[in-house]
Amino acid sequence: MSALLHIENLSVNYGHIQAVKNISLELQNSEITALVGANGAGKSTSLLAISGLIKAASGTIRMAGEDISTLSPHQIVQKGVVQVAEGRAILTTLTVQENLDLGAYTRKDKIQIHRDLDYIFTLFPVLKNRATGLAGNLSGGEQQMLAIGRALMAKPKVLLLDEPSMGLAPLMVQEIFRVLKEINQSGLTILLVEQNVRQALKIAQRGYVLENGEIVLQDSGQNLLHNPRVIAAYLGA
Amino acid sequence: MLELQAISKRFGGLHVLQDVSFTMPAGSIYGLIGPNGAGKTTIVNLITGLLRPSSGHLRFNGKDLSMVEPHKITQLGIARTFQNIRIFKEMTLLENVVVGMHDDLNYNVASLLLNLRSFREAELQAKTRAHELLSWVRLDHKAHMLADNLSYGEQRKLEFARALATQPQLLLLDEPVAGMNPSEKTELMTEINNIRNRGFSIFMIEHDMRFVMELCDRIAVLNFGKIIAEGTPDQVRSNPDVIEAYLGKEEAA
Amino acid sequence: MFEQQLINALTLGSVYALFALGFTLVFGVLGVINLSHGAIFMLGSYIALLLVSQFQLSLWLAMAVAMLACGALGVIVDFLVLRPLRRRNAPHLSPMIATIGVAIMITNIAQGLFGAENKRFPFGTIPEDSISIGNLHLTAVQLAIVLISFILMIVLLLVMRRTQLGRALRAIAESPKAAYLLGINVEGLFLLTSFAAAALGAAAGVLVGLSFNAISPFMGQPMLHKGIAVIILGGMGDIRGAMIGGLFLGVAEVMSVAYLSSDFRDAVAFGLLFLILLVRPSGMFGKILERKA
Amino acid sequence: MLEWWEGFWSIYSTVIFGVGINAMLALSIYLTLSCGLLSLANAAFMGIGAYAASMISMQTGLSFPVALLASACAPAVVALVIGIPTLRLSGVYLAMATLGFGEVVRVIVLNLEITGGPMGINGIPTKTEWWHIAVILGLTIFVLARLRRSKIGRAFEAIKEDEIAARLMGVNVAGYKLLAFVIGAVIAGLAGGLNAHYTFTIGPGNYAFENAVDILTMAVFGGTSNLLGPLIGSTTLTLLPEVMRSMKDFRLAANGLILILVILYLPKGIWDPARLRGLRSRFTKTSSAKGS
Amino acid sequence: ADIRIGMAEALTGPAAKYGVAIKNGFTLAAEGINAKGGINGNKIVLVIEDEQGKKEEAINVFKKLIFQDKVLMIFGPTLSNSAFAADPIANATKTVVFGTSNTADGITGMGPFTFRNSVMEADVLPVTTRAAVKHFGIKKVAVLYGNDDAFTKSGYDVFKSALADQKITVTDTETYAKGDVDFKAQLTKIKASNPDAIVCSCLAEEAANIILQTRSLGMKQPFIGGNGFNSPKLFEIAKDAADNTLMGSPWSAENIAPANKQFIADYKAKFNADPDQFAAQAYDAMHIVTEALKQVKLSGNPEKDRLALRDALPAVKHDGATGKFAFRRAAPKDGKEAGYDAQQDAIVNIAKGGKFVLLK
Ligand SMILES: Nc1ncnc2c1ncn2[C@@H]1O[C@H](COP(=O)(O)OP(=O)(O)OP(=O)(O)O)[C@@H](O)[C@H]1O
Ligand SMILES: Nc1ncnc2c1ncn2[C@@H]1O[C@H](COP(=O)(O)OP(=O)(O)OP(=O)(O)O)[C@@H](O)[C@H]1O
Ligand SMILES: [Mg+2]
Ligand SMILES: [Mg+2]
Repeated sequence: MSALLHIENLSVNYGHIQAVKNISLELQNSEITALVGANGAGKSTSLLAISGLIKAASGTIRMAGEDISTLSPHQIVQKGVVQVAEGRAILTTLTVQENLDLGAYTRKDKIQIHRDLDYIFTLFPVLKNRATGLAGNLSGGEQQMLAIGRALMAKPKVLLLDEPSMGLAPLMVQEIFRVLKEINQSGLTILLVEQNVRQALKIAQRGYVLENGEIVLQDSGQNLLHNPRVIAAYLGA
Repeated sequence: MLELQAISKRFGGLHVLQDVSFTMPAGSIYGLIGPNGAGKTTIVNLITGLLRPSSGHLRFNGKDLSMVEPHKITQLGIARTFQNIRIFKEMTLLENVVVGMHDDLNYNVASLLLNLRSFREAELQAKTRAHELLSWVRLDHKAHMLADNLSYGEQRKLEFARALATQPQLLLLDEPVAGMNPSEKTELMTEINNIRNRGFSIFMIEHDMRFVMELCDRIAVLNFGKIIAEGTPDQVRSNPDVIEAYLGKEEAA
Repeated sequence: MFEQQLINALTLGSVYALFALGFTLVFGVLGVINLSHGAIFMLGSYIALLLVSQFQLSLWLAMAVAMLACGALGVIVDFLVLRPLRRRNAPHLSPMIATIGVAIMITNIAQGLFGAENKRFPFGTIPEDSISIGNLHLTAVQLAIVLISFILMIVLLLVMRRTQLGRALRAIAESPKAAYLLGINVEGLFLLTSFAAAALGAAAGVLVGLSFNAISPFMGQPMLHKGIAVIILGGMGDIRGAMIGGLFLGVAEVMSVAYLSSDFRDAVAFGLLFLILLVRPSGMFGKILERKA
Repeated sequence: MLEWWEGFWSIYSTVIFGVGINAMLALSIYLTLSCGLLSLANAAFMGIGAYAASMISMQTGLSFPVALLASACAPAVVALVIGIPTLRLSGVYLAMATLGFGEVVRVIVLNLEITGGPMGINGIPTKTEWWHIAVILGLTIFVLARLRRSKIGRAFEAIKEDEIAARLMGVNVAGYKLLAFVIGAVIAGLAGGLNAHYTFTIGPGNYAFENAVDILTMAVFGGTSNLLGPLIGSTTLTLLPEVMRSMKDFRLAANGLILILVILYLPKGIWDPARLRGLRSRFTKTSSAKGS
Repeated sequence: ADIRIGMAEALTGPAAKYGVAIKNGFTLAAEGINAKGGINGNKIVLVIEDEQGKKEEAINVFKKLIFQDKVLMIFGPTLSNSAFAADPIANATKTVVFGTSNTADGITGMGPFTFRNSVMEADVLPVTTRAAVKHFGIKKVAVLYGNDDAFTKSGYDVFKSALADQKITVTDTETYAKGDVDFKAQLTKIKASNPDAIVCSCLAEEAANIILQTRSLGMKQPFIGGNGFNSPKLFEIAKDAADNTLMGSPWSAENIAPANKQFIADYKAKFNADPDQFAAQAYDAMHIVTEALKQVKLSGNPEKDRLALRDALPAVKHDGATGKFAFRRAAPKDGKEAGYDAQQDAIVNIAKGGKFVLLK
């Protein structure tokens, strides 16, 4: 196994606030990596920097050995690094179907795209029912499903997920985690930012803990789940 | 204190709510749960006057809300937070909270223009109280930052403080702990309990079952726009319909 | 008389629509009310005029060159003015004000180069006679404008509705950030849009210059007023809306002359616009997201 | 020195009057902008004020203060009437509706006998003194500054940021929007009344589309995040053509270029407190090593 | 010493097409006069300012010219609307203001320092309509004019009363606005009213378009126009579609008086373009002022010299490019002393084969 996505000494600033300080992460091929931390720790900032939406102050990001830190966001997506961003970034004035179609924007394989669409619809039947409706009229949870579905349509090599279970009903949360595990087993590499720390660490092979923009712990998912510091801070006694 | 009577709501051909009725007693924490798209947020939108019911009645302390404008509803003592955060991003945290006190700032135009004492005192008082509210949600150290610079979870907390600033009798929370980690949830739980003990009533939508079950006095379960169960947390938790439609085996266990 | 007025309305409306197509494209994708569109429209007209009268180019070739040249100018404006503003997260009115600056510059330079008075294409550039059916009259250019604007509208509409490119453009329109996350080359498409819009503006300029014989540095200004009315009437950035809005304005103006009084032509047109907005606050085709929270 | 001043004043007094008038206009649109309303009716309101005041001065024996009062009240009444239906519109749709309103006003004035049609009203007595403008502008600034610091100013800002959230904070959104619109109309109307009484003549073309856009440009150019912006913007843009007069043929092109450059490098306008704050904090950070 | 004369015209903006022609007329005249030794040995220096066709600008420019440049007098401004704003300044400072293109009613009512050699429509249009009735045997006409412009509107007012005086029926009256390019709706309505001719108070470029569009609607009626038609532009744009158009004006390219031939030849040589009436009137105006200045002994004190010029001007008689010219005292308005209008005879022309020829 080798690291597919390699982040080294990444720092990000907002003005003179340093939100992410010199962090290094490795995403092993076909693994789920969890990134956990309190509100404001810098998780979302890190993900945005990986996707190129925020310019990093320093550090390198390598995808399969290739430096992608200077690429523009759409090129990073073309390299197979796709993100489900915080706040969902649903296109509210487009229909559900159009949102999903755009998920496959970088792909050309029409037939496979069609098959993937069917797969998304079996995963989230609501989306099929509402396919021609405006995405903005979906409920919060439905939008979250659309966001995940849309990212999967891109057939990513690395999927960055920013709190995918947010706003989802318990059954749906279980479903999402099941799906993540499933697609991971089919070879997708995932970086998972989650507040649902317990669930996240359960399915993650490895995990990082971010505090105040710095990585303070890194270990296998199982070990972190039993780490007293993690239990105290993130799992609730 | 809050009473929904046979409320229905349609969007075009979509029946989002059908004959929803329940009564929420004063001083309680009342939970509303249900699958995604069940119509929970729609109910909050109806209560706060952003939407009008297609049929049915809404009463707050006996007063019919169906024709009351949103800002008057707030003045009657109902405040809310939003599922998709809506803070005033270009204002400081402090200003965000003071906006919530809009209706309580009673000074006239003359005292405003002439900077009379009544004006200065009212403003000062409001700011002091705003600081206090921010400290409840542990954001007072950022009081003078622009709200846009907060992280997601921090924004939720700010929204919470801002809602409290309107001095509501009834606080409607739409997924208050989404995006918070377990220990933060625990913190907020204590906070909400404190608030209830100060005499507020709370109506909340939440998907986090530990949170809902521990806090709520009563819970209603909405599925496809209909109430399928109502009762104490224990009653709801063991209701097979609820397990089937919403909880799944794992959460129920 | 009614039939003739209907033809008048249709041709005038098509002129408005033609102008509005490029205008609404920029508005729809970049979210900018590009107030230099009128100046580009004017420039297109002059470039074609120059090529036809000085270099004896054929009209269609001249038109193509004018479209390319204006398209390039559109790209330059986007690159030098609008893009830096996007980068700097400028408030939404700043790009509009900047395009006023662009318009002032282009208009002034045009006046310096071409003089202030009206010019026309040389006689015989196009057939001057009108096509007459019984008592009804229509000139060839007018017919061309009607056809071209309909064809362009349909082409644009198909692109926007049916193709991945169109969806991508609409995605950008709503949220560049989301579009980036989908792997869309946002900056590239911004440039493409600016190019296409300016080229369309130039085409409109050439046709309008041909049909009304009034090419002047200031010809863009009145058109701009009407163009703004049209795109708002139709609904932000909506291609169909630009067409229908244009036709509507044409009909409103012509019919108010025909059956009320020409004194109140503009008042009727804008008054109607006012009323329509009161009934449909986002224009005729504007989407309304009902969901509030 | 005194002589120099007299010479200067006799050449430039109108320019200086213009600075004051434009400052009021920029403030009037700033007010509606600060409430999230992109209203372009200010030119029309200015016109209504100008016509009302001039007609009183020309056709009745009433004094200047009465004329000015009329220039404030007439637009206010009109704003009240059209504001109630139009202010439901948002963004550019409101801009368009208000432009449409302006156009209707222009055409009506153009076709009425009492307003002099396209000739407008000529020979209006000069009554405006520099201190009239100074006092009224000062008063405007004072009132707007006070409003900003109060719950009204906060309500405006909240409405601008998120109307729905503001409503649910107990803010009477429709009411406050109307308030901003009407006060804006009063300020613009007063500017019109004052302006008419030193330019001898007014006509329907003076309050049309271009003027509405000019007013907006002044405010945005200066910056709309606080009161100082519109003042700086209107002053710069009024003086710019005078300063550039020697450039002759390229004066307007140069104006355009300056407009672009300023917006490019200062996208939030010349006066942008956030940027200034940023500069200052960077300065203090580098000068004192502690910080953060 | 140099004689500094101010010129405030619209050199940019939509009115620039007139302003630039006017400027050309002045510079041509001034150069000619200077080349012949100036006025009593003094050279004319034109101080040229752009008033953009805006009233505020006109006021600012007037003040600058009067107080800073201390000019002897001012030519301008281009548009009547600007004149209403700026001329009071000149009168208040006792400076001669001389309009060459302001035709609106009431301009000279602004004070005794206001002069113009632009002939008022009231003197020209009745002559034209009378000639039209005789020439074409017209009984009923339709009228079209620009209603948001002081020049075209006041032209219309004069036409209206002339038509009423001469008992000509008006079948339809239509208007358009500045910047309009499509007149078909109005013309279709006019067509339905079936007039014998179309009376048009418009500027040349609009007029040309109107004529072309009239023809494209299959209408053959002749046009009757005012001063505004008097421009080579009319034929550049409309060519012989404009044939049979009647136009009255004091200036005609066909006028073979030597002064006019000289003017036209010089203008063509210098600017490589045909002159129009605006240039001709400016050209004449400069000569009129020159005649007056020849009678004045300049002291170098601007106040004194301005008064002297104002006293010398009314007596000037001139025979120039626009024919015989004299000043006529305007009737005082509201008891205020008024200035001087032009006293000139109108020549009626008819368009034939793409140019105006004298109507016999
Ligand atoms: N645009 C911004 N400008 C300035 N500071 C910002 C900005 N966005 C985020 N921050 C700050 O950067 C820090 C990290 O924010 P980030 O959004 O990455 O946190 P997070 O770990 O995702 O938190 P959460 O779990 O609440 O989403 C926070 O302190 C936040 O206040
Ligand atoms: N304006 C609207 N037009 C059409 N459909 C709507 C509209 N608003 C809501 N809906 C639909 O009504 C249903 C209920 O929505 P609502 O937001 O109340 O769900 P919810 O229970 O809050 O779900 P979640 O837990 O996901 O937030 C959803 O299916 C949603 O798509
Ligand atoms: Mg986050
Ligand atoms: Mg919801």
